[in-house]
Amino acid sequence: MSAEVFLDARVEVVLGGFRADVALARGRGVTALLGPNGSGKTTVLKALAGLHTLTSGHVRVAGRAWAGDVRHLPPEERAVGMVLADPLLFPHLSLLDNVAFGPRSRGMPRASARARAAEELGRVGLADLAGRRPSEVSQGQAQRAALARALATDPELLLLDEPLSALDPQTRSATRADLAHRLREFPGATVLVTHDPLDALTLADQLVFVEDGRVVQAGTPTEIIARPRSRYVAGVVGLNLVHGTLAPGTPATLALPGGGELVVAEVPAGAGAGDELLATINPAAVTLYTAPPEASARNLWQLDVAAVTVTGQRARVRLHGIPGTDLVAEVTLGAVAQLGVSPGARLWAGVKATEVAVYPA
Amino acid sequence: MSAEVFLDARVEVVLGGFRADVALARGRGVTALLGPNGSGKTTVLKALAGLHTLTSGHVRVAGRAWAGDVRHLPPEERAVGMVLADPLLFPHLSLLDNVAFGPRSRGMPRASARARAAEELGRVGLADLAGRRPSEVSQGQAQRAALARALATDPELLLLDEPLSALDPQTRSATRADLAHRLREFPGATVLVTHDPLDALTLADQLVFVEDGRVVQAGTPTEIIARPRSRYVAGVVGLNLVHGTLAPGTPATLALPGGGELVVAEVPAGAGAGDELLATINPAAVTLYTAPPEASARNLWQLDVAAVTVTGQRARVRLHGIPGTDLVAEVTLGAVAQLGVSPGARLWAGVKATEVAVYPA
Amino acid sequence: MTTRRAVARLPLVAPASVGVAFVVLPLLALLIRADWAHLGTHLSSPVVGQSLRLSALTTSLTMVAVWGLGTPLAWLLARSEHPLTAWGRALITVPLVLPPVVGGVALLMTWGRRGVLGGWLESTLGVTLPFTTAAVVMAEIFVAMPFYVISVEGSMRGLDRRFDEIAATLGAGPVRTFRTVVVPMVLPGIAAGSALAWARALGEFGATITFAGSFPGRTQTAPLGVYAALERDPQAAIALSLVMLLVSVVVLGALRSRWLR
Amino acid sequence: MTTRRAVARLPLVAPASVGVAFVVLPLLALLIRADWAHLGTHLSSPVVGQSLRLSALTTSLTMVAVWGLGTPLAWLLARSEHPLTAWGRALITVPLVLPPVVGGVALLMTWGRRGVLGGWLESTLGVTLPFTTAAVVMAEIFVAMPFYVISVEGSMRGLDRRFDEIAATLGAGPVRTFRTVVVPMVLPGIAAGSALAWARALGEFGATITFAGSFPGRTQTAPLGVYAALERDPQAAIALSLVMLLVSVVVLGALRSRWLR
Amino acid sequence: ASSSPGTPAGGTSPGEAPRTVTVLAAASLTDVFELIAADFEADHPGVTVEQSFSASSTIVQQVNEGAPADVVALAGQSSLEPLEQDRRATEPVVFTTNTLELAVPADNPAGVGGLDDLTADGIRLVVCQPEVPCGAATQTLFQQLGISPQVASFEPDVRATLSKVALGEADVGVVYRTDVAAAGDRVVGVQIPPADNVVSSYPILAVSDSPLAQQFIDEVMSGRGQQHLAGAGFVAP
Ligand SMILES: Nc1ncnc2c1ncn2[C@@H]1O[C@H](COP(=O)(O)OP(=O)(O)OP(=O)(O)O)[C@@H](O)[C@H]1O
Ligand SMILES: Nc1ncnc2c1ncn2[C@@H]1O[C@H](COP(=O)(O)OP(=O)(O)OP(=O)(O)O)[C@@H](O)[C@H]1O
Ligand SMILES: [Mg+2]
Ligand SMILES: [Mg+2]
Repeated sequence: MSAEVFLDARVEVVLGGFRADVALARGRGVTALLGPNGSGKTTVLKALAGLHTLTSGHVRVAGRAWAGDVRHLPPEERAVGMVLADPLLFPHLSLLDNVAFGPRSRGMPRASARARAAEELGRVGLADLAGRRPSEVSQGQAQRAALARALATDPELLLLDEPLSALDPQTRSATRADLAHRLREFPGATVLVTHDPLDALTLADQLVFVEDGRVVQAGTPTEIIARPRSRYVAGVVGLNLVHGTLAPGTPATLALPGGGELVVAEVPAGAGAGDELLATINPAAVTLYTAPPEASARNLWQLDVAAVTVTGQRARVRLHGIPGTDLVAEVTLGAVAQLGVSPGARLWAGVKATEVAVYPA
Repeated sequence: MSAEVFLDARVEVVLGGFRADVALARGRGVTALLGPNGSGKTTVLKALAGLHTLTSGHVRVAGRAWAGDVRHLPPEERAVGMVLADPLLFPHLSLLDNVAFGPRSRGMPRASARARAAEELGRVGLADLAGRRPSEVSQGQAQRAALARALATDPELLLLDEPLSALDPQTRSATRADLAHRLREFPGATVLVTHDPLDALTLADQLVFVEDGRVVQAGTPTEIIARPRSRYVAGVVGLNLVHGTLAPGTPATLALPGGGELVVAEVPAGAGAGDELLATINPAAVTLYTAPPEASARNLWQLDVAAVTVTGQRARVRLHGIPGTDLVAEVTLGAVAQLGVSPGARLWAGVKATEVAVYPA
Repeated sequence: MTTRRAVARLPLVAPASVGVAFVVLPLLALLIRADWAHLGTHLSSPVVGQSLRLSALTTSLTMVAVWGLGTPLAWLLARSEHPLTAWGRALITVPLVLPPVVGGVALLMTWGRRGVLGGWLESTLGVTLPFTTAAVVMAEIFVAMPFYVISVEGSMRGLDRRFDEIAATLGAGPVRTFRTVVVPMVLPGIAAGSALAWARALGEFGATITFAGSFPGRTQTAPLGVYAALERDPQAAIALSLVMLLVSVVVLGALRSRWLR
Repeated sequence: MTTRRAVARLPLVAPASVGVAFVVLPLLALLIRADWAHLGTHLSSPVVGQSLRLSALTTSLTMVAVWGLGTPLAWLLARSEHPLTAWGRALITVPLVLPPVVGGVALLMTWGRRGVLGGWLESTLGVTLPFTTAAVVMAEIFVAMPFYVISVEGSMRGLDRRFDEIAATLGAGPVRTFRTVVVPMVLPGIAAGSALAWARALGEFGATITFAGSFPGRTQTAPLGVYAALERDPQAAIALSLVMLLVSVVVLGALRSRWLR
Repeated sequence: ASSSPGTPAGGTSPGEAPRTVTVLAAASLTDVFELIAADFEADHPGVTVEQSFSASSTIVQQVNEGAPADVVALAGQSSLEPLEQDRRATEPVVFTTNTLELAVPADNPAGVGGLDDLTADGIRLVVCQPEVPCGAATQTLFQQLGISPQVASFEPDVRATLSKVALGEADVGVVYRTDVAAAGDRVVGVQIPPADNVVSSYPILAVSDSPLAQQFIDEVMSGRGQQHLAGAGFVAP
């Protein structure tokens, strides 16, 4: 992964009432693009592919101008590969012919195109199924074939729009491994749109978060896990995020915008009263009680249960009531039954000051 | 919830190559029907509704015969209400007219039917949206309207086929609360098909598990959480399940069918060598290592990572390699990064004998 | 770039343009050659009003019959899993191919006084069908219904079966379900099928003149009027055709914009 | 219970049965009244073979033209977002309503010796179209293409746009995408549209007789043959019609079972 | 000659006096029969004449299948043959005759001046198909003359033949004299010498027992009727 800028783009696109304006300057390697529904991720990808015309901005890949002030290469003239959530394999072609479609379209003779396709199918472990129709393979296999198809044209830019989201959890996991493996070999730049933090953390070198058509945070996975800068980003990495103003005096306390406060154990070096700070709380560090406890937790609120979700023997409980923010707590299934955690219930939630991580806003 | 038998059914249905044969004898209240995909849950529900004709068996509700040897009431003559995963509201009717459809079809005059519909909509919190078309409300609201529609005919039997599965997690949680609330008021019997353990645990008095068209386990949620009797049931309640034969000697050891063994701390009173036993292991009690540890875990295997899924800051790791079974471990996201847990990796997994719960098969 | 793009699309645009031209040029020629100066005179002839009124009447009755008979038929075909259904569907398609004049002969053979059913009709009910306005309507139903049934059955087959099932659990029998759920839900398909069937009925000539004759005011519909006028007064025939075109473009256009996607 | 169920469905089954009977009875009457004893004689007349061969030839050529021109047209209509598209679509529908004889007149006014384009064609290229087999094909295209375009456009509009987009990112320009992705994916719709269009072309009479005349072996297609025979020998006409029906049931049946759902 | 739509046809119902008489006539009789019907209605107050004009063969087919008609007037004796005996209520009588004429476009671009030009090179000739009366007469004409000219098209009826000429697609067509007259200034007639010409007889007969049927036939045969026919170019038998 070289450091020189390989993908240099600023795409401004207006679609009806929506406007995206996103700049990306990246070397080779994988960039994950994350953001809430409707934030413009697909729009950016389509603009890079040439499926949307830029309102302004430019796209330059490997030093070649794909789009700019007077230039708009149609998609078929860009060295691009695209995979969407649906495999969208052409149903009338075998997997082999699906993968050979790109090379054929770019002028390769039939025999070489098919040889190339067979090679790509082999790389994603589908050599045996080359002759099958898309309807005769599983969804995971279809998605791997779609990846092979996108890569068979030797694109310089690979665009993946939630490539794993339509797969059931088991298949997703296996396909993620194949994808990771194949991406490691891919020499160009990849932009990967995803909602799944695991995709982002395991596949990408760099994360870019967009909200409402704008970039809100970008950085390596480690940077982002440690210091999410928006509610959405914090949600992706599974943390509670609180925005507050450092109050004067001790213990160090953040004044929350809605009127509450949060006692913290330490503040960033050099922070003074009145500074805007961000604080994260691990959901597992939130303790729930039916009655106010005599405990060491410095922060204690009475809150309403808004929602409960369960994975395995663990439940994530979304609580309402701290002005301006929701708090997520993670408890065992046993605790759910014992505390009577169900939407509408009123509970006490405690957080030790030492469990709050604080950094500048 | 009275104890007398209100719903008494044995439905045998043959569909192409598939055959379901399920008996239910239940009082009023909610029965959850769980099972893997294709196990016949929907088939049973449709048979109860009269949408499939019984090959043999009978359906009696509130002492009235709906189906039997010579009798097959068509659905429109059964006092039944049905809600599927899709709301399936009639798109050309307002919510009010959707809900009034049942009473009207059963002969109620228009004005009373609409009054009744307005009342039902009010009960699910949709009084304000009565005039809207289905396309103008959110999915969660549509599903609540579908519930109101099913209940507006005062059914004796309410059939819910994964009523929450098509909703996104947040909406699902809110809708689950409405459903729970409304079911508490419902005087008849409810059969609820679901894949979601939380639905089963929070909404049902009784769980019935079917696999391949047969009942494999039935009981109250507490009984089932404590002693799942099949791999699927264990999966629903988030536990690892192992089937083994008690080996002679100490420490107490289960011989696993594939050839491995599992050391346990205690065995059920009266169990002797050669007895078939079931054992559960909480995924959180499984520890992962990159190298064989010097630790107290009596059970230690070298296993391959098959799949990883993440919720919040916790990952569930599916491991391959104990003959005849997969083992799920639950670890933190930090551990995932630190141990390099990704599909294909080889790890050591340890389980303390004291963490294994054993009961007769 | 735009020109390059246009060149790339030429192999599509060129044949499509030829296709449009092929259909539109003759219509333009009709317009150009129409005797605009005397259009008023041509159209004020009583034959024009009479035959247009009769066409309006008969095609309306035809559509009522096609809706009443064809919609349940389409629904039963759409939901039937009987192996004979495919045959039923094929039989319904046949009148599409029959030369209309032969269709008229077949209708005479069925409903004429010596026809398979007509004789019985006359002896028991005293009803004779040929040469009546009813015969015109029957001829139009015969040629138009297949278009309707084939088109509507297609949309009905696309209707999610679970809607029927839900309606049944709510207490609606087959007829109520059909009336209150199926028909409202496939209205766009019904509109499309109606447009095709109505257009076919409006243009119907051969079966009508054979089965119903050409009696002004009773069986002489607009196409028969056009045919009759073509010899003596071709300009009147063209004027009448233009009116038919105008009416149908308006009717179809209104339908399309309201119902068709 | 079964009888109760049957009674409940009666209001659907009864009109549907009437509908089927209405279409099928005349066909049965044709079969009953056919002169089976002399069928061989009727069919062995050279006119029969000649006109059937000509119909086979002209409808085949028509389908080639309809495919070649109509498919790109349907695709452009399906994907166009231009406000004029709705107008284009309405114009294409018009020949459905035009009485075929008037359609023939319109074709003469366009391509005839004194037609808008025909005069120019004759003076520069020395080509005269009326009275030729080419004119038969043109008349058939004129009446049949609208059925094809309307039907195929419907299926094409149902095609997921993302397939076009994926094909473009793979390097396929508009024409290649049309050829290798769109057409193969809407083949069932193309088959259905082809069935309608072919049936219409096979039954075409009025426009053909007006634009192309009737000359055995050159412009006298099967329906024209039927019409001619009808004058002197109705039994021969019916025999020829039955052959047309048989051919079309076989062709449509084969298409239906292979392509239509 | 009209009535409100939906009135059932037929003057044959026994008991009451018939109010309508239904006449099926060959298309070439359209104008004349409308005049005759007007006279008839004037003389028979309260009686309506219903007329349908189509090809002679269609008329015969309709009557054979029992369509409710009272009077049938056909072009050409041969058209009568398929009319089943038991449909005939009276013996057919020939009420008029017609002869052939050449029709050329108003500007006569090919300069057709007579029968000789039919065989000239490059002349586009259209005739009626041999199955219909005018076509049969045309074939007889060609046989009598001993010529077999190149024909561009055998049209299904006079109307189609004439419209080819009127639109200028054909240089010449062989049609009935009366059709040339009816077409007005859109075509010009070129006479065929009486010696060469073929005479077609027009038979009329009743196909119901209605007294009005015979009365209508009488009207056609009357001096007034024959005068109308002569005015349109027909020749009394
Ligand atoms: N063709 C269009 N016309 C008008 N608005 C559009 C169009 N396509 C998308 N939008 C709007 O643009 C915004 C961004 O859409 P986009 O699909 O890029 O979001 P996204 O980030 O990919 O969301 P998701 O996570 O749901 O896929 C949305 O508000 C959407 O409604
Ligand atoms: N109409 C049918 N004809 C033949 N087989 C059918 C039919 N309907 C369902 N089946 C089969 O019956 C079995 C049970 O299907 P059913 O829909 O009842 O399963 P389910 O438990 O509801 O599954 P899921 O959780 O996926 O909804 C499946 O194997 C299915 O393929
Ligand atoms: Mg998107
Ligand atoms: Mg199911």
